[in-house]
Amino acid sequence: MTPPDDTGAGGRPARAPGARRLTGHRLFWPAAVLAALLLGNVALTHDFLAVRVQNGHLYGSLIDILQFGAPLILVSLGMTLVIATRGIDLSVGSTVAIAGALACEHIATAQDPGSPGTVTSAIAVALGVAAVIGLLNGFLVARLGVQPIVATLVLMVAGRGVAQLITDGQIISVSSSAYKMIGGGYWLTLPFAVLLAAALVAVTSLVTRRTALGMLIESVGGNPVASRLVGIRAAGLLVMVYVVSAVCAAVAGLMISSNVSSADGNNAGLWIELDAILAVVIGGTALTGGRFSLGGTVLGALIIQTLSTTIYTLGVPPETTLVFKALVVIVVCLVQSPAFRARLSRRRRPAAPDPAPAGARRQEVHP
Amino acid sequence: MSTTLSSLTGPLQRFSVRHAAHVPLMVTTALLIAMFSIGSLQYEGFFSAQVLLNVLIDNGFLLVVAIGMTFVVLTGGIDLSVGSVVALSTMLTAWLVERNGVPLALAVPLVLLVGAAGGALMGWVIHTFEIQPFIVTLAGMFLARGLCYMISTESISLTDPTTARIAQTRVLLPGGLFVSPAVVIALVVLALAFVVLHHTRFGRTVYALGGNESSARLMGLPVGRTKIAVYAVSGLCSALGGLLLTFYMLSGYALHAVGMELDAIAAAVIGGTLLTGGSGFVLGTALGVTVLGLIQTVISFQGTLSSWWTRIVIGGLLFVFILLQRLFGGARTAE
Amino acid sequence: TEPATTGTTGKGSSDGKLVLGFAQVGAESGWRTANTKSIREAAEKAGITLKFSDAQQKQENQIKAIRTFIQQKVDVIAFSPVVESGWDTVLKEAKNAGIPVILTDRAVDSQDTSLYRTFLGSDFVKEGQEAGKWLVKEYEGSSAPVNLVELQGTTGSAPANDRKAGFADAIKGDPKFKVVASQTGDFTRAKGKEVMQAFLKSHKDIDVLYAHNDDMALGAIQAIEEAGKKPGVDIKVISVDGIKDAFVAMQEKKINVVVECNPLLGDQLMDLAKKVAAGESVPRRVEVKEGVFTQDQAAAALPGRQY
Amino acid sequence: MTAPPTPRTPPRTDRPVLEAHGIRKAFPGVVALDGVDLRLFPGEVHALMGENGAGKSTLIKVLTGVHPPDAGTVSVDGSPQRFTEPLEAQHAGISTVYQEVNLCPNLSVAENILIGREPRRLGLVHWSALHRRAAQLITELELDLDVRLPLSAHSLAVQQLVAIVRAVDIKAKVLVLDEPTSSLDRDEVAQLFALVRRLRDRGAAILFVTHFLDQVFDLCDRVTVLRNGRLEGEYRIDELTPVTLVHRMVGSELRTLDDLAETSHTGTTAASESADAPFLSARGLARTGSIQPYDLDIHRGEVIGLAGLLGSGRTEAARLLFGADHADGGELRIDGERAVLRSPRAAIAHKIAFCSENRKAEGLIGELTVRENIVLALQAARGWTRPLSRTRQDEIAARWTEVLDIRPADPEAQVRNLSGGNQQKVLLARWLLTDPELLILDEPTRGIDIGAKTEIQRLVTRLAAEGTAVLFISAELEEVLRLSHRVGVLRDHRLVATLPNDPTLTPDRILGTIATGATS
Ligand SMILES: Nc1ncnc2c1ncn2[C@@H]1O[C@H](COP(=O)(O)OP(=O)(O)OP(=O)(O)O)[C@@H](O)[C@H]1O
Ligand SMILES: Nc1ncnc2c1ncn2[C@@H]1O[C@H](COP(=O)(O)OP(=O)(O)OP(=O)(O)O)[C@@H](O)[C@H]1O
Ligand SMILES: [Mg+2]
Ligand SMILES: [Mg+2]
Repeated sequence: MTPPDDTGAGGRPARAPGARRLTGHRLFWPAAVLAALLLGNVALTHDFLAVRVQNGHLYGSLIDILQFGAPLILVSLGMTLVIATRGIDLSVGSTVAIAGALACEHIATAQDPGSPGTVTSAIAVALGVAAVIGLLNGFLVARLGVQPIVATLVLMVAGRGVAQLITDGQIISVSSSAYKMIGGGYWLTLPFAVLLAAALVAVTSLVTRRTALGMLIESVGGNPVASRLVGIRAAGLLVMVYVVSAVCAAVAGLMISSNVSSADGNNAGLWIELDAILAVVIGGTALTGGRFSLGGTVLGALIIQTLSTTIYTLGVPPETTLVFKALVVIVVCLVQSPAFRARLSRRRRPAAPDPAPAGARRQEVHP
Repeated sequence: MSTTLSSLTGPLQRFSVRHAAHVPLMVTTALLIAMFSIGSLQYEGFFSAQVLLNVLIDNGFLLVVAIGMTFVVLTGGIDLSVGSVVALSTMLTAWLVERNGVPLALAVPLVLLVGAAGGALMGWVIHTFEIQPFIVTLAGMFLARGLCYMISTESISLTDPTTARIAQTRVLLPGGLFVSPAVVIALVVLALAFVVLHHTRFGRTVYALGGNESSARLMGLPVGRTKIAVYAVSGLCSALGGLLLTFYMLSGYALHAVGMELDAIAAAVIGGTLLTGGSGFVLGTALGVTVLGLIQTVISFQGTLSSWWTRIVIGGLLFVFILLQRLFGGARTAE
Repeated sequence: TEPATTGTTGKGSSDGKLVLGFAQVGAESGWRTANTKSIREAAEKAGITLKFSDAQQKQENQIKAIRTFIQQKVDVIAFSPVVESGWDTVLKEAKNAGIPVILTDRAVDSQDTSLYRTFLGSDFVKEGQEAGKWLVKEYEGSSAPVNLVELQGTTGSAPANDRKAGFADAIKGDPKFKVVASQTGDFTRAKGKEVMQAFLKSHKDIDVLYAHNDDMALGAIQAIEEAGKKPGVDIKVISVDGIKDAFVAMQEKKINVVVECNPLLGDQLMDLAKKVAAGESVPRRVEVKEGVFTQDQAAAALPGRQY
Repeated sequence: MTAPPTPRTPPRTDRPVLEAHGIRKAFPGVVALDGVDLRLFPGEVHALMGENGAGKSTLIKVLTGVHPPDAGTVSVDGSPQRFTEPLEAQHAGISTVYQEVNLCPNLSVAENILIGREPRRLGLVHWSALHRRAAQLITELELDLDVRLPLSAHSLAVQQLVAIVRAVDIKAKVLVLDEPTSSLDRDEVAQLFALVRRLRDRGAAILFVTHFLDQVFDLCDRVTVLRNGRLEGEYRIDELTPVTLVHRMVGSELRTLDDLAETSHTGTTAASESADAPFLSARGLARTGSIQPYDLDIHRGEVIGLAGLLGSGRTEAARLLFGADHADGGELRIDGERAVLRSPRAAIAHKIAFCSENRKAEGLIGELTVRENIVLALQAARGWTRPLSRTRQDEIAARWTEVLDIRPADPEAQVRNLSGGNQQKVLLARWLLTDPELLILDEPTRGIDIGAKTEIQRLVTRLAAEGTAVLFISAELEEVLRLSHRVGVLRDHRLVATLPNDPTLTPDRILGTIATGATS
């Protein structure tokens, strides 16, 4: 997974004029892909982009994409930071399930399920437990030096069991309008989940980019040895990103369970870690750590959610869904690959005068 | 001028430097033995060689798949497609043999070819377009599973009596013990992989690639070829694992081996292979597979756990295992 | 065929109790959990030692579990196959070890019928057919086209395949029924809601929803309500399983009909296990009691629902 | 660009073994090479000279297939070639040591030397033959290493030698060496030169990049000079003097070579300072397996040089003072207080800075920008909650880019795209910025051109004059002598002597001390 660091391919154009600067922007290609997907939908379903007001809130496919995409955005958000440190967090799916289960269990057994107090304490419990999960992951990775993938695998496996233990293997339904607000409610005509996700993204980017946190994380991910010698407290940072990741996943878990007013220990957040990692990678953050892009991650998550919605709207039969998804993923990553684009443009443009006659090349090579 | 470090690095130290990488292996083995002993004390019928052999019988296909994964992980890559390729191989075999009457002797090489070619294709894309292996193999994972569904959403049984006979053949060992032919195949693959990784130029290039890819390129090693080959090996191993699974289950099914990629990665990593590449042993992977299998066996023997406690205990045992592994073999802490 | 019933009681346990090894599919749904619970409670009541193993929805894990049961020399093995095929090898090992096998919940397609003693369970195809039959009856007499959407279970899983096939079979005679969209909802509420929401955007005139299980139906109902329509009236809802929440929804007139798939087969299983272990002959196939519930029956049935 | 006044070398009778013509290579934002020609004849040692960032390494990478050129031709033995992989260049008989050590740290020394052409038997690697062969090659350079140890167990200088051994082994027509001597001692350099001469006499062509003028005059026959990515000219070495050569490289009246003399000083100030309590004092500080117990006092305003042979333990002694490795014996006092340095962070809190010799692995964060790399240590010390404002960062980056003449002067360039020498400057800037009380410089002038070297030496002198304590490690004894007040001499991982730098202290005396291991 080591990117070749001695070739110029990875370099960002420093000063490219006009269109070059635009296409050179790291968010350009993910954004282009998202736009293309949306336009493709419009071509097939004409009112795909139409948004109207219904029951006092906005209604339409775009709103659905945002609303269902919100949990994925959150999980990917935390995942981005973890990946930036060269880590990976497989336990987010389980954390999603645990958070939903804890909150719903708390509300379902409370005297007054609808009261804001109950909901607040439910949220507090869920986030608190998530923080503990994050601490445990962080401890294993930062203090014991366990490889992140195994460290978080432990909680990925056990966590889902814990979620089921909390729900006793059942699906816990709750009826609490206050709780419903988190994932299914509307505020200022917009889904509350979307606003919440947007707020968390904004806070995270502010905290990482306005403080030195982002740079230090990138440094630890980019070169751990050098970071230690520069005096960065890597252990603290690592623990922090795993906690952030778990808490983000927990908020996502609250959203998901709130949206359907029930907690499903077994299925909530199943495989969301893969989608989240995919979103991060599509967004331009490398799994090898270092530079990360929160904006890219949000775009990546939206691409994935749009793709799902597209599949439902197009009526792609379930048997072919995966093939379709595979093709889109391939196209997305090819489009994003500078090497691919370079090849394409080389082919399209008349080849630069090649001083070496093609045939002469091999002959001369000495054994 | 003659450098002087030899005066300092005494034989003992040299030994420890040279064999530092083996320590985790030994620790893992010791922990495995401990786990087996505890199981034997705890459960009736556990202390028997057949229990261990059953771990192999039930995980032979996983071992083969994990070996392929080890190649990829050693170069610093990852292959998420293995589980789906396993499923595709079972499906393809069953479909060819059952629905199309292709003789088994033809179907088997065909399936192996499909697996290897698929892997090579992914490797080619990864190398040529410099795309992260994670996405490319994830796409491969979707594609292979999707192809399974396109063949059929139902499971296809292999009803051919020869196939059944092969599947039910038991290789008898002294002492009334037995293993399946799949175990023999898996062990042969293991031995082959060991030789390839440690005693061929290709294998050493795999390690070099994992050590530092750009250096490997500057050293004039065939980076592209090796990368493609590694994914081809992984694809081939997955296809072979799929064939073993086909015989194990006597059926092809699109939902076989869901999540096996994680098991394979976990086995390799528990066995001491670094996910960042360049360090690890294929024998460690075999130990890793055994660890995972033994944990499952212990839980089956326990037999009173509810579904959720099953998961919690699997996670807990894994946790204890890696914790002990770190404590006793923690020479290579990532600082 | 007379299987080798050398199974003498008490091999696997020291206190002379009958030992039953049960390999469960997993705990993927409330239905499954109720199934497990029923079996556990029944075993306790019947004085049978239960060795329970959870396969987390994977066939290979179930096979492994059966193998450890053989290793532990249990008296009877029972399991709910994840899929129909692929059991011959391990069942043969059980047979060679002289351990009788009972299938629950779903059959296997083995040619060699001596590999298991009896089958206790439901018929998913029949459930789909029941759902279809209700629909055909509901629209009897009208000739206006009926637009259906279908929420399928996990792609490739047996209940999804069978319930789809049974339903399609029941409605195929009448061209007015048209399935306008069919997509998997993975048997979960969240997915059910998400997919239904997309259906509602892309198809303006949906008349009927057929969901392969209650959870997806319950999720879809929320989507229908959020789209400003009335589930059960504007869009008729047909569902399978019969969990308590579905009965509640039925009572609120949001679901029109639920085809029951009964998970509570513990007692019947224990009976069979005892008989099989004792070498008594048992019927090859035992059906569990299941019904079709409509809205007017919901209120009456609700208090009796255990899961 | 004006044509060089000096006439070109008279054309030889034999044709060049390697010829490049009109090479152009642009990276996004930078034109690294523009119309560069190069000719290499069999049996010559050809120097490639230029300032940091002039394009030397890029030219080498173009010649050997690492980078495809944007324009121009490369021909070998008169026939045009288009290498797309270093492998192809190797097959064509071009063997290269690139500037940074490019080997695999996880493999053994022997494998690093021979991988790709290891001896085989029945298709399998013949391990014992491999080890034997590697050991033999190592001894040819008069090195003594356990070739079975992983490369990462060896110091950077050893790794560099291993890279050379690897390249030399190939029966190469052309050997390209990009700054192979930058962290080597005299002796290794002498060994290397002997080897290079042997190869030359065998008819190989050697392309040699270095910033050491004396080495060029010592070894080379001809020289090609690059300036700002353009060809300045090709000269016979006997046509040039050091001053004219520098003039060609720099292009203008240089900040003269003679400046160097001015910066040198003898231990006059040291005597007065040493009366004070030392800033740092180590007593019996040791680490098993890496350095024997040693005593060392460093006063404010004092420059202490460390001298020793390759692998004598200079780096390892210094790492203990920075907490980079954990000392397992002895004690350390800082300003009279006992201090236990558990991590570099603790040392930094005591205002100690350590500039590592291994900039690629231990220094820079390749992906980050020049600006970020420069402010990193300062920022880490402040903690993430107290960020340096962007304006502050920009100011800092601009200032240090100018002071150290980092090129390109673009603080937003990714540091991994900088030339080796410029990377080194970034690393220096990072630590100078933290305003340390004790500055540990491990080979700070590695790969730095003469102009910048003078600048850095001047900086060190100035810092010391302002009261900073400096520990200066360099493979170049002259440099150590020029700057230090006292010189610590290491041998076999033991500090054998600390010599005051009075006029009697000469490189030869230090070498004598190293040889005998006794204070003289
Ligand atoms: N991959 C790259 N991407 C962008 N710019 C690059 C890249 N490689 C080199 N450069 C730029 O090309 C120019 C020439 O660099 P090069 O490494 O060839 O210099 P050099 O002469 O070897 O210097 P030094 O003496 O410091 O090693 C520099 O300005 C450098 O920043
Ligand atoms: N873990 C280790 N095992 C064996 N030898 C080691 C180990 N670590 C370091 N060494 C050896 O100890 C020697 C001391 O290294 P150090 O870097 O301190 O030397 P130095 O004096 O700075 O010389 P230079 O940097 O020029 O090689 C190195 O040559 C290295 O080979
Ligand atoms: Mg250079
Ligand atoms: Mg050193």
